[in-house]
Amino acid sequence: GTLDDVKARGELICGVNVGLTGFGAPDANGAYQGFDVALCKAVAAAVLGDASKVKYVPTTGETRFTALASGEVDVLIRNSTWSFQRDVDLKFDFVGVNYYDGQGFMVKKDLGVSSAKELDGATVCIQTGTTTELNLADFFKANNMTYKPVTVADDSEGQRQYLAGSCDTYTTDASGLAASRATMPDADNHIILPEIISKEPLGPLVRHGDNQWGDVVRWTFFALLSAEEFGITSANIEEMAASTQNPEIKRLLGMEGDLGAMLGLDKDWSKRAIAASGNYGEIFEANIGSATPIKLARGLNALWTQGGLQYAPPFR
Amino acid sequence: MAFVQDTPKESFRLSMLIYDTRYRSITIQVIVLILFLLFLSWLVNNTIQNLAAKDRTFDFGFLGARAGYDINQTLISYTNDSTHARAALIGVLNTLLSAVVGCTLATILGVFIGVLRLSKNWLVGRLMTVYVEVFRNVPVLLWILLAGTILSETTPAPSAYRVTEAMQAAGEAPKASMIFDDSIALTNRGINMPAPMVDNGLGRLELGPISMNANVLAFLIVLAAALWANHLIRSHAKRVQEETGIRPTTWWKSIAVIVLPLLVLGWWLGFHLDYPRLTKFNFTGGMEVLHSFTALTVALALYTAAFIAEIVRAGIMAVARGQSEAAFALGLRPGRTMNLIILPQALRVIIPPLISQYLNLTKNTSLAIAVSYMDLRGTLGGITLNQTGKELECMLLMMAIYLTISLIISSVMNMFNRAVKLKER
Amino acid sequence: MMVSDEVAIQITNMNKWYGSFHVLRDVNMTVQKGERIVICGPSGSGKSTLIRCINRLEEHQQGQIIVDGTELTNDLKNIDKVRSEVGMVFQHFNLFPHLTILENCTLAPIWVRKVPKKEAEETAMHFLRKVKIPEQAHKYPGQLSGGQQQRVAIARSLCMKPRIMLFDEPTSALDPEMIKEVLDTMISLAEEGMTMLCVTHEMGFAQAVANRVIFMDQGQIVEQNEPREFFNNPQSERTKLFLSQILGH
Amino acid sequence: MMVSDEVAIQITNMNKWYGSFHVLRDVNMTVQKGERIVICGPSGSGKSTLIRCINRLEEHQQGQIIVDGTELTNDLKNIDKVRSEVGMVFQHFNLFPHLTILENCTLAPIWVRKVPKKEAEETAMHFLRKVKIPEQAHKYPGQLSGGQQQRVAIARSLCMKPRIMLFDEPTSALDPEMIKEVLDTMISLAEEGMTMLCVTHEMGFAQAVANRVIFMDQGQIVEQNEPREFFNNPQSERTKLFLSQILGH
Amino acid sequence: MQEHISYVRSQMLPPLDPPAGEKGAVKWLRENLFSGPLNSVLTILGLLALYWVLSNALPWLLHSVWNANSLGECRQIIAERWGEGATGACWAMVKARWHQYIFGFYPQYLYWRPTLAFCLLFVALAPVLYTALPRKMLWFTALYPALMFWLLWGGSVWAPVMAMAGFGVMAVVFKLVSARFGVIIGASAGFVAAVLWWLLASGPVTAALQGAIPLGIESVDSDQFGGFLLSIVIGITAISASLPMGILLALGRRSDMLLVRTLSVGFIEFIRGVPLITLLFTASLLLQYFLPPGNDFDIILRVIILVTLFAAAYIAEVIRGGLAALPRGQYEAGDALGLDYWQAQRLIVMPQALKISIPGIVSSFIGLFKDTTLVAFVGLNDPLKGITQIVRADINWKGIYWEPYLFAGALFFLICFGMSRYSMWLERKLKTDHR
Ligand SMILES: Nc1ncnc2c1ncn2[C@@H]1O[C@H](COP(=O)(O)OP(=O)(O)OP(=O)(O)O)[C@@H](O)[C@H]1O
Ligand SMILES: Nc1ncnc2c1ncn2[C@@H]1O[C@H](COP(=O)(O)OP(=O)(O)OP(=O)(O)O)[C@@H](O)[C@H]1O
Ligand SMILES: [Mg+2]
Ligand SMILES: [Mg+2]
Repeated sequence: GTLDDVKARGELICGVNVGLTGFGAPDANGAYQGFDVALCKAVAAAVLGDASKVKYVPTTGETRFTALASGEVDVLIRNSTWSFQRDVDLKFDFVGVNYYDGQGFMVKKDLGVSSAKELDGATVCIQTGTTTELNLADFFKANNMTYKPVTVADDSEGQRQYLAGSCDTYTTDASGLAASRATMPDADNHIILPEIISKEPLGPLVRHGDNQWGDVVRWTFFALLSAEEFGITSANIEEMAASTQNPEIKRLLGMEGDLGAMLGLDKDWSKRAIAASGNYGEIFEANIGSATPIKLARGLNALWTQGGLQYAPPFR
Repeated sequence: MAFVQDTPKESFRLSMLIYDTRYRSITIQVIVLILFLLFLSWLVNNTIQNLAAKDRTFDFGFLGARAGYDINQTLISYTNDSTHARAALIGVLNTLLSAVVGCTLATILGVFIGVLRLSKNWLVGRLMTVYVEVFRNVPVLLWILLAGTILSETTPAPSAYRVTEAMQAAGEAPKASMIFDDSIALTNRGINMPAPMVDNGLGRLELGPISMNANVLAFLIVLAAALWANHLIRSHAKRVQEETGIRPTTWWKSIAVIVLPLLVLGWWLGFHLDYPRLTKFNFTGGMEVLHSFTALTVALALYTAAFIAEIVRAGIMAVARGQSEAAFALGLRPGRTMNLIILPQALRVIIPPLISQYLNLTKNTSLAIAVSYMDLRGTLGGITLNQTGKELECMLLMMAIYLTISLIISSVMNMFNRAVKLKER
Repeated sequence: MMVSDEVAIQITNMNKWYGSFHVLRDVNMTVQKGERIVICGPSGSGKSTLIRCINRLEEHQQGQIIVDGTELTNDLKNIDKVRSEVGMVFQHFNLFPHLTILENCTLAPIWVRKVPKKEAEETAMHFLRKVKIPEQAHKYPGQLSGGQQQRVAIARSLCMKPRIMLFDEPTSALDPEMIKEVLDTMISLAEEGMTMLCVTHEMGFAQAVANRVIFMDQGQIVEQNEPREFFNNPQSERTKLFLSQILGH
Repeated sequence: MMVSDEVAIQITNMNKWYGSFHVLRDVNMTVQKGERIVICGPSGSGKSTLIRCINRLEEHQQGQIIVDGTELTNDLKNIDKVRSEVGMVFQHFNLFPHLTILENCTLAPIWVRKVPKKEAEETAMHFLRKVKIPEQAHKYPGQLSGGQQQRVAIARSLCMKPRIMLFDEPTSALDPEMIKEVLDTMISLAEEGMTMLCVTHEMGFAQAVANRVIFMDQGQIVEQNEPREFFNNPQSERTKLFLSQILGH
Repeated sequence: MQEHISYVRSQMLPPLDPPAGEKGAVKWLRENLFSGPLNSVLTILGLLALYWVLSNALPWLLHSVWNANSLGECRQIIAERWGEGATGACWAMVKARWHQYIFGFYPQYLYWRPTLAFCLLFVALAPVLYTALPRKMLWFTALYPALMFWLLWGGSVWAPVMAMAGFGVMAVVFKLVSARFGVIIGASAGFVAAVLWWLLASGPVTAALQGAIPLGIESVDSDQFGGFLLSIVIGITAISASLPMGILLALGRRSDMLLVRTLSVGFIEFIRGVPLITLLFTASLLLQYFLPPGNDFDIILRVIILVTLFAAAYIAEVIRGGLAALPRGQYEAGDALGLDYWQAQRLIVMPQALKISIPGIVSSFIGLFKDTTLVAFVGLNDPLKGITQIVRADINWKGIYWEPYLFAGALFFLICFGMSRYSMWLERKLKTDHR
């Protein structure tokens, strides 16, 4: 299976976004950074023991699924929406949801629009090759409105057209909108409309049928979530491991039981994954959270204990 | 001699397969054929295995399914309830529209620049050289991106045309205003122009599966008749010229014969123009030429024009200098010389490379997505491919369509080329 | 052979430069109607330039050229007038390869002289018969031999019914067997009294038909005389040298 | 001049068509070793085609051609054998412009006969000396005059040490002064006893060296005879007409 | 008949200076700019166009900022220096990110490797283009592909050596077999042997040798390639690999054998009939269907393969033109001397045809080089769109449009214009035909 391939290769091949601020993009030194990229690092740390043993393959909206299906990448972590068709017809397994998103609209304030229902007749910028196109068509149809699509190839082009005024509104996942807005020179002149017209659970996916590998990615992600829940951070992990009495934390960190072995990994796998770039909350805050220019609120992505949807099954 | 004796039949030896010129070529061809078939079956076999491994099928059924997405420029009716096949057709039509308009523009521009480059005017000659070199030596993708950016960055948004109450009160004029007597609006989305409309329309004509707008049909029929009448007038003029040597002036007759019937038809159908009006977000009504189309087509035309200019220049230079001298010596004026002597000859040199430029332009329309134009690549090879995940089918179909278009263009142009070829001994 | 007293071409103190290169220096020349003049001289001496100035394929910068009463200036009308009265035959024929022989011959009459097509074709056939190739009328130039092409070129010029014919080395691009057929055509033309200026090195032709031979060198007319005198008794050293070269050859 | 009894080339009932056009009709011909044959005839009569059939640049469709004991069939080995025994000189020289004179001459010996380079160069220089241009050995063909090029072409053929030489109008693309130098070379070759077939219209050459003159018309051998008889006493009408044309010319 | 005075000029006139209108600035202006009403109008139009372009672009260019850390800072500086509302170019982005435009993500401390490979390229090309250089240098040219591969990708030195050894195997087998069974069988056997070597033997041998004598440099993955490095690598590899293929296709297209001709024509017309971008998508989407299961390799390699096929079709047409320009007599002379088909091709036809085709090959290369920007559509980091997109994803440079395009465009222009001028020079040089 893929797990053996990865181990043999000594390198994880991770399909990522070509350039989406905060989620996945190379920096000036060519090192990939971002919310999605951190998960790649965690998986690499878990499997190979080294968070830097990742090869990032940039994928476009159009090439991403083929890259995964053909085995060019081991796992695709690239804000891809979990949908029936992709899961069933395209034969992929979504192993979790690392970001709960929904499609929203951004408009300029001076347009005088306060609800998406008022967008009848508007020109809408939208990225090609995504589920958003279909959602958009459905939304306008359901509300008996018309619109003119301007189909753009990527996020930066969409933003450019929106800013230039080639379209009245830019629609994409709300996280993307927030990220875009945050970096605009005149952020206050743009508002994100309250309607979220679709569910966009974004998550890592692997090929159908390779369940062991799917489990590795899935539980690595859950380990990050659980770590946040238990207050384990990259800073205090050693200390926690040494001092904790909580049996679940012990199981999670490999002090007890043999969860690692069941996954085909060693027992420190989760410790390394968490240490790589911190727990889920740390990753969120470091890449897209309120301290960053992107300033996303946790919202749905808060832990279930704090009213969000992020919920990890028990480690037992 | 009564009969010719044939050489006695040799018995066949195996070595003849290689050393006998008659069999040798057959041997080689058979080997090539076998290798080719092996290669083909290897490909097909791999494909079947891969499809099976991925648990996919190979069928075009998805083309009949609902597309579910919208397209901004549709030459024939289309909604998101139409099928993927229809979306692909929209894409093909958009590709063809851009290719045809682009080729026409590029040809006009290219001939113009090519001729100007030969002009004695130093400044114009240099400017044209700079144009040609700059456009030829930079990737076409950059021109497309730049054209898109320039069009959307330098034109006003529709909202700039709006006069708000506050502005009215203050007596301010809007930031932008429509041109040509408030009939054409240039926004950063496109150009909104008046559209022809009729009051007493003839409805639609249903001919089996084909449904046509009867008004358009009537217009075309009248236009054809008018052109035919004009042709009669011109051939009459030609006859008169051949008989008397003097060509009667026909331009006013031509205008009358073409314009009058159309005016009558328009009056009968209740023709009027539908002017674009500013609504909440956009101009509606009238006709809109999207900037995505303009940017792609103009960028391709500008880029290709640089190549065509070089071809035209080479073609004209290939016509020997003696030809124009001979024409001058016969008393022909420079304009006539160009029309009757130089261009007909230059054309023969120009056409073959021109064909490949047309092909290139057509193929380059596949970069449309860079400026958000929905061509075949954007619909069938883009959204449809992504939504259905049928890469193999979509790509093969798309290649087949492009190939067909290319072959049609080159065979039509080749036919034309054969027709004008010089007769030699 | 008749030479009238009327002046066909009058060139006075004509000078021409190519950039700063002085090609024609102080040329003075008078050609009577019906006169047949052969111009010869070493290569580069300006023979072609002179003859091309006469129908304004080249512009002169100083002096006067009067052709058939019309002075050649920058006035387009004058140029058109002169060109339709002066026929020219080139070394390389310069037939229009995309037109048939007949079309080559009728093109200028139809478009310049506004002759009805029918009439133009009749004239053309007449002249094609005269140069002995009426049967080729519907072929294309590329399908004829060099000699035939040059005869078509002569017929084409004649179709404009010019009063003066200029020839610029009409036979020098031809094979020996073809030279004769072209010269024959030119001789028959001369016999009909056409005013002719001919640049050629065919000295036999000069002796047979020319009224006068003009010898040029370095852009100047060095010597002119009637043929017999010219060949038997050249005056200047330059001419002697030149004649010894081409006749000895 | 010696003519042996051995047969060098034997052509029996040979026919050839281009498509449906019958170019060579029932050609029968025997060439003895050491014989020198001149083939003449009007243009298009099939002379080139005949000579090109002999080293299989063209394929014949009926009849037999035996060259030096080898029958020309579709067998590649036979063709190779014949070609390495038969040298050919073309009207347009066909030297290889990208190779020096010496390389032109050594190319085939090295690659076909597998002669060591050194030896090939010595042979080449020997033959270049024979055609009197050893000093040009390191120039390129484009730098030589036509006559020199044709002599190189002859030397190039000789370097393969052929037993038979074919010439297809070797002098017709040359200026008169160069014709002589090529003919001289060919005469000296003839004097050494080389079997030669030569298509040419140089009747002086024919009279000087040929054992036999063959006259072809419309793909047939119309007449053959020894030169003196052939010129003074042609038998057929066709031949008489032809001779009157080219000799009168 | 009128009496003629025989007139002889006694002394030659000295040449006079041309009249004033014939020289100097006045003449130049009159002739070149205002020689007629039409020309004067054109001149004025030209001047207006020039003014329009300059008046729009110059202020922006003059207000350039070279030192800043983000677009916002740039805008601030421009506003400070030239007043609120002034526009200006923010070249600080280029200063900060130029290395990515040139090298992509290639490790910075290894920049010397691509640079060296690029310089050696000229050494390798020199003997091909300048026939005056010693022929021995061709050996370096032959070895260069392996050297370039090794320098760029790094890794064990044995991999390229063993790949090259495949050609050695081919040559040896060819020599041995063709001596006994003829050229055709020899060539096929050599080819089969080489393929077997590459498929079966070279891998293990490399590993073994690397184990025994570890020699190598740090390896760089192809996903770190980007920018002009990527364009140049794709362009050069594709052109040089397509050359032999193009030659074969051109010969095939001119062949008498119907089947061979049909296949060649079919291939060439197919490739030329579809847009390059569909071929790139084939590389990224379809190759996985056509190759044996489990056989997935590097996307750059796949792109190079498809681009090579693409280039081969165009090169084939260029070479076909060169072949057609060769007079028939050259083939006949080759035949008459007893050279066989391949000898004649190799010794007589190809050297001449290729020489004629050099300008065409260069312009194919320029076209291909420009087209490498399309790899952005399959997610590779081409210099125009790919890198720009990455730069724009950086918070600091979000919203910058003109500068990256102008920078990449200018570099493309320099390279392509230089090459086209060079090929024109070469064409002129070759035209003299040794005289
Ligand atoms: N367009 C031109 N520009 C500059 N110099 C020219 C031009 N045409 C001709 N010349 C020069 O003018 C001189 C005279 O040329 P012309 O063609 O009249 O000579 P010619 O006597 O006809 O020679 P030939 O016998 O070779 O035809 C020559 O030195 C020639 O180089
Ligand atoms: N490849 C060909 N295809 C068809 N017809 C041909 C071909 N080559 C020659 N012919 C025709 O065959 C006939 C004989 O040609 P060939 O070249 O042998 O004549 P020739 O006697 O050498 O004439 P010349 O003296 O003009 O060289 C001519 O009518 C010619 O048109
Ligand atoms: Mg001259
Ligand atoms: Mg012949």
